[in-house]
Amino acid sequence: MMNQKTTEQTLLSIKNLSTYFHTPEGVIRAVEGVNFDILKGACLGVLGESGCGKSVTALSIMQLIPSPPGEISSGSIQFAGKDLLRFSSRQMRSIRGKEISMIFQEPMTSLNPVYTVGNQIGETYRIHEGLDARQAKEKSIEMLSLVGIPSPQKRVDEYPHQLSGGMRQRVMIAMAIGCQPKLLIADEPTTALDVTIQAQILDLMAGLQEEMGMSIMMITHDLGVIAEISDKVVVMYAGQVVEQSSIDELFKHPLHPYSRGLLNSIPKLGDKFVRGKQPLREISGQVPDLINLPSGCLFASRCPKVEKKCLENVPQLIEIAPGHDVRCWLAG
Amino acid sequence: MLAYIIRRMFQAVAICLVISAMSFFMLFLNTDPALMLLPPEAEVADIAAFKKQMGLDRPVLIQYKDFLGRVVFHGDFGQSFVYKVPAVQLIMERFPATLRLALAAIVFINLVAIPVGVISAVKRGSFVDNIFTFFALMGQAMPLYWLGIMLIIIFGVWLRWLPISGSDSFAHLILPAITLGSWILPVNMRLVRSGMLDVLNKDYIRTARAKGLPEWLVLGKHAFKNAILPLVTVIGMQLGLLLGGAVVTETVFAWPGMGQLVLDSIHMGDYPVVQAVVVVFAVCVVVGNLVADILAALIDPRIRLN
Amino acid sequence: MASKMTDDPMLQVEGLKMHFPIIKGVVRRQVGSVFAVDGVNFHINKGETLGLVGESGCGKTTVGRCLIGLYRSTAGSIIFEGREVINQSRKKMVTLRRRMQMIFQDPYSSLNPRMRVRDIIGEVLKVHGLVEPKNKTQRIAELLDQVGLKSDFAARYPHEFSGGQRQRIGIARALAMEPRILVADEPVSALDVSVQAQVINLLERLKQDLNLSMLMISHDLSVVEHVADRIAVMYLGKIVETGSDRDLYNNPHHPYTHALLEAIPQPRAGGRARRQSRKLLGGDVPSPIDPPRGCYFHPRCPRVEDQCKRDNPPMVEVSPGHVVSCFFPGKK
Amino acid sequence: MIKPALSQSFSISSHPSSTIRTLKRLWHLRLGILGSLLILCLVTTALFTPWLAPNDPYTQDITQRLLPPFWMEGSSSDHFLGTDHLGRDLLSRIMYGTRISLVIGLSAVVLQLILGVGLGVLAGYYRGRVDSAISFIVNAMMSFPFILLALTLVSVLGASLQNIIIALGLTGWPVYTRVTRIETIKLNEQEFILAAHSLAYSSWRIITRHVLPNMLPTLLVLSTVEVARSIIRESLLSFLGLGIQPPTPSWGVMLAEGRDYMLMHWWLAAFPGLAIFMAALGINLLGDALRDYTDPHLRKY
Repeated sequence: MMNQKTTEQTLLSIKNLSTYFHTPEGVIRAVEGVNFDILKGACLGVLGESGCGKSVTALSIMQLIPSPPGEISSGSIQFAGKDLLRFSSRQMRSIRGKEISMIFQEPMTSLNPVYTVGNQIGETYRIHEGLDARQAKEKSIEMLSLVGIPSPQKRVDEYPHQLSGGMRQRVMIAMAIGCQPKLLIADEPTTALDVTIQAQILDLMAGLQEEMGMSIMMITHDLGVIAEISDKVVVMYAGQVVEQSSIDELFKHPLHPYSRGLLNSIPKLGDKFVRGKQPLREISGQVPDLINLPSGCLFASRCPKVEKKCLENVPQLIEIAPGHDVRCWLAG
Repeated sequence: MLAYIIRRMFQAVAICLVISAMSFFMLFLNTDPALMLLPPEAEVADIAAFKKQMGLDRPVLIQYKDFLGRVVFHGDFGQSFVYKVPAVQLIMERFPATLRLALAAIVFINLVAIPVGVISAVKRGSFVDNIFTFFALMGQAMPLYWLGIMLIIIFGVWLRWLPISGSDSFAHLILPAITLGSWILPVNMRLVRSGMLDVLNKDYIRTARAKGLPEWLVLGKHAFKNAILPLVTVIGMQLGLLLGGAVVTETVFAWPGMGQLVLDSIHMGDYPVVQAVVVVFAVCVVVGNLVADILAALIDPRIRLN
Repeated sequence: MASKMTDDPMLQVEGLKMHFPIIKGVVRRQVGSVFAVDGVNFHINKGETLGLVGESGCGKTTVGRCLIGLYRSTAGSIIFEGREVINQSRKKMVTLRRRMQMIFQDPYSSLNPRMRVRDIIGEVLKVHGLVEPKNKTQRIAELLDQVGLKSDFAARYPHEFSGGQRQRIGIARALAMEPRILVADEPVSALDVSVQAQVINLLERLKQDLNLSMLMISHDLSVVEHVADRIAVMYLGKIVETGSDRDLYNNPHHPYTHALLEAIPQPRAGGRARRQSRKLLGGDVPSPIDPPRGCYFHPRCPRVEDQCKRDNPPMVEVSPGHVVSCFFPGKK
Repeated sequence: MIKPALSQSFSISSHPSSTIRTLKRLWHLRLGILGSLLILCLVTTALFTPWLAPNDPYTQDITQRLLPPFWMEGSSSDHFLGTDHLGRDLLSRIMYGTRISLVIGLSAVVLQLILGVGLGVLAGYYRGRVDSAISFIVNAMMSFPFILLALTLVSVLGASLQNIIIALGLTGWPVYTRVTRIETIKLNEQEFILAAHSLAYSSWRIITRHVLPNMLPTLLVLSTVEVARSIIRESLLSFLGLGIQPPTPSWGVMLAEGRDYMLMHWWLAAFPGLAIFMAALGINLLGDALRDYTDPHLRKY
């Protein structure tokens, strides 16, 4: 059991969260029994491929799941000691953008093309802090310079299409951190950006995190990005958490065959000069259909070490080593 | 922005020219206005004399050049063959009433289409949405002149609520405007609906919600302005269609616009009048489009600043 | 592997330029150009893979499309198998370029959704009369087998396949032309991480088995480095550095290559420390419409001197086969 | 149609719940079925009118003029929907009118398709000056009142069935051009078209095998709706006296004749109009159902 101290440090605690989508083809079990905590001031990486449920988890926290057809069918989301899932929509609105903020993958489309940057950043202040238009604009300029946008007085009156992709993502960040949120959820914030710009944005986020003491939930499919920014990592596969550990532990001792497969399947810079060129180790097959999930372990059909019990029984997420949880019959 | 508008104006003028040329040459396809206008027993010599008098015996291209020169520099379309007065005068006496009807219809259309379309989109799949959609389908299937007649029968003859002809008061405007508007209304309603649905799926709407904005701000500020864009660009185009529709509506409601005059002129091959009508319409259409373009540019900075 | 390569250029590109006109204003006249590709030289030897790497908008895709003949290049020469393929009649160009085929980025849009797999591949065979009609079915089965698909997939439509499988179909279509060079334009970037390895390995295997040459275009230096024998780095329409994979990784001479290598996040433990210690490349890529004077890279370059702002840097051969376009190559 | 990745089907949008969705599907299905039934009636009537119609549409009988429909006082059992001012049977005339409307609606659409799709593909595929020129004409024609153009054309060519079809065809094609052009441009950005170019397929092959088949659903929906529109337009021309000429039983002609009697004998105008309305509604309902079915974006919900 958790001791008193860790509970105090926990900012967000997700317990047994399941989010389903009811479609004509059947029920999509996008997120199934997900548990994890985000500590105060820490960065949690959520790693997974498209369709693994990482974004749906984030949207569930924000309660931005389109409903219908989406539905948070069970679980609890404790944020600063209160269950967000019991909040009214009005209470939730006062949380969004103020206590918990979110930035998205596509900075191109995530900003409204017909309003100025200043208008869109200032809006947060007008809504959550009751500032008037002039004060909001001043604050916006302040935020723009904080996120490293040159000549913010000029940029504040520009429209999104006049900015580069990296600039837009900075604007998104300025918008998100304006009210000093306790948690910033970043859903693939650098995927649409070039590597040199990605490096800038990651540095910016890490810097802001330190300065403001906020927590970050970093959602990405990129193992490199997660290595650079997060303290702890949660690996998701087909709607479930399959592995959870500190970041270095994951790279040194990956325990779940999926995590291991993922690590081995990507080319790593310089590896071929150290070990000689070898073919990449593929993960065979595909992600299971979330509507007709197989019984037993969801990774069984792709697992190189699959055994009979994997096909029959669902493994649970268990702590194998201190702070290292795995959902696998064969681990440990 | 300025270059954009200037370019649009050039295009507008070009469109006017093309339309005037189209209307001019179409009349020469195979009619001979002289034969139409003179009594059937007219002698060949009479016909020739008439042609000479009206300038119809010269080559077509020369006639067009003259026509263009007169129109552009003097606003002169020539004398009506039938009424023997300048065609422009005939048109200008009646045009304001037609324009009034068309503008009334535009106001009616969009006052109804925008809220209905927005509600339909926001409540997609609901009972209200289905009802609106069904009415839109019905509206599109309804010939407008028939609707006019039915409205006259129901509200004018049976219920006696509204006047059925003339243009003396605001009440006179109601039935014709509804009749004329019902034709375009479903189109615009569906345009607003689909525009709104489209926008509601955009990432920036998710961003707005993630900021904690109340739903009325999300819809009213972030969605609406984007959703309305496609509508703004078609309203200009619709002015032309409505002017055409007005001609028909007027004949049903005896509205004192150019309706009957236009139909009679076409019937009788009174082509100075037809040409004048066509060009006046073209100018309206072009001005309408220009206004729509400017409106669109004002709403959308991507047009304005590029 | 290296023994199979001969120094016999299969493809020789000299001074390739592709300028797209910008048409604007009241009278629609050309007011400028997008200098998408602005003087590019490279060659590919028989059996060799050249990696072309660069960030979005650097012109790498345009280079590929010029090679294939999708764009009519503004200037330069492309010599393929000893013959000039630019400025030929359409008919001649078709025959000359037949043995240079492209693999596209997006497996979801690169296959005609209304055609069955057998028609997608069969059409190629039919149009170019590559097999006797009676042998068509067999040839299709062969091609599918080559890319690791079952021959009974031939009767299916593209939407019945996963992204990885669709990419295989695209590769089979290219192979139907019996190419000598494959131009692979971001062949894995639209795929899930766990599937990328499958496609990369397939391309490598095909290259070996069929003794193909390959131009691998990608924004992902890790992928490029894994597959390529030599690498060319592009920035703003120009190649700034070309060299063997080893030279480029161990001994990058151009400051941009250097920054690129630094910026790529590594999927290894200790990522945070690495991020904090690296030097960042500031700013954004300038617009290819109005590239800076002198060296295109100078506004972002940490080594910038006055000369860089004035003159175009020359191509310097720092070691055999390792060419850099910089006034101060190698200086850290 | 294609579901690239699960995450994409999770896009933010308010999907209806399962019950409402089922109801909506049924609703649309029902409307589609209603539309199909209406069209079935229309086609059956058109094909078998001579055997179905109770009376000859041209036979006049002054003694039986202006009879009301069957439920009203003074109606005759021979004339189900009453008679017109010349004593002709209204129902029979409406039934014969079906043929004219359908023939004109379908032929006009075929003509529009040939002209409009051809020009649209040219504009979208070749772009450049060809596109500018075609788009310019389309814009000019689309912003100009159709009625004036069609009326003038008919008055110039002379009012006959054939000329009405020509007039409707010549004025109706710009919609197709606009839609086809945009679709072609969208398709041209797809990589499979690029692939076709890189495989050195001829333009003819690319257009006929790769571009056109991929816009068939759109064209099908559009054409359906345009049949309805053409029927309404024909009736309008006839109503204004420049279309089908009396005594031929066109719905528009009947409406025009009925209008003079609308104050006392409303059914003379009401029933032909109702016929147009039902025909157009049926076709539109079917078109709407087709759109929902073919539009992958809508079908997802």
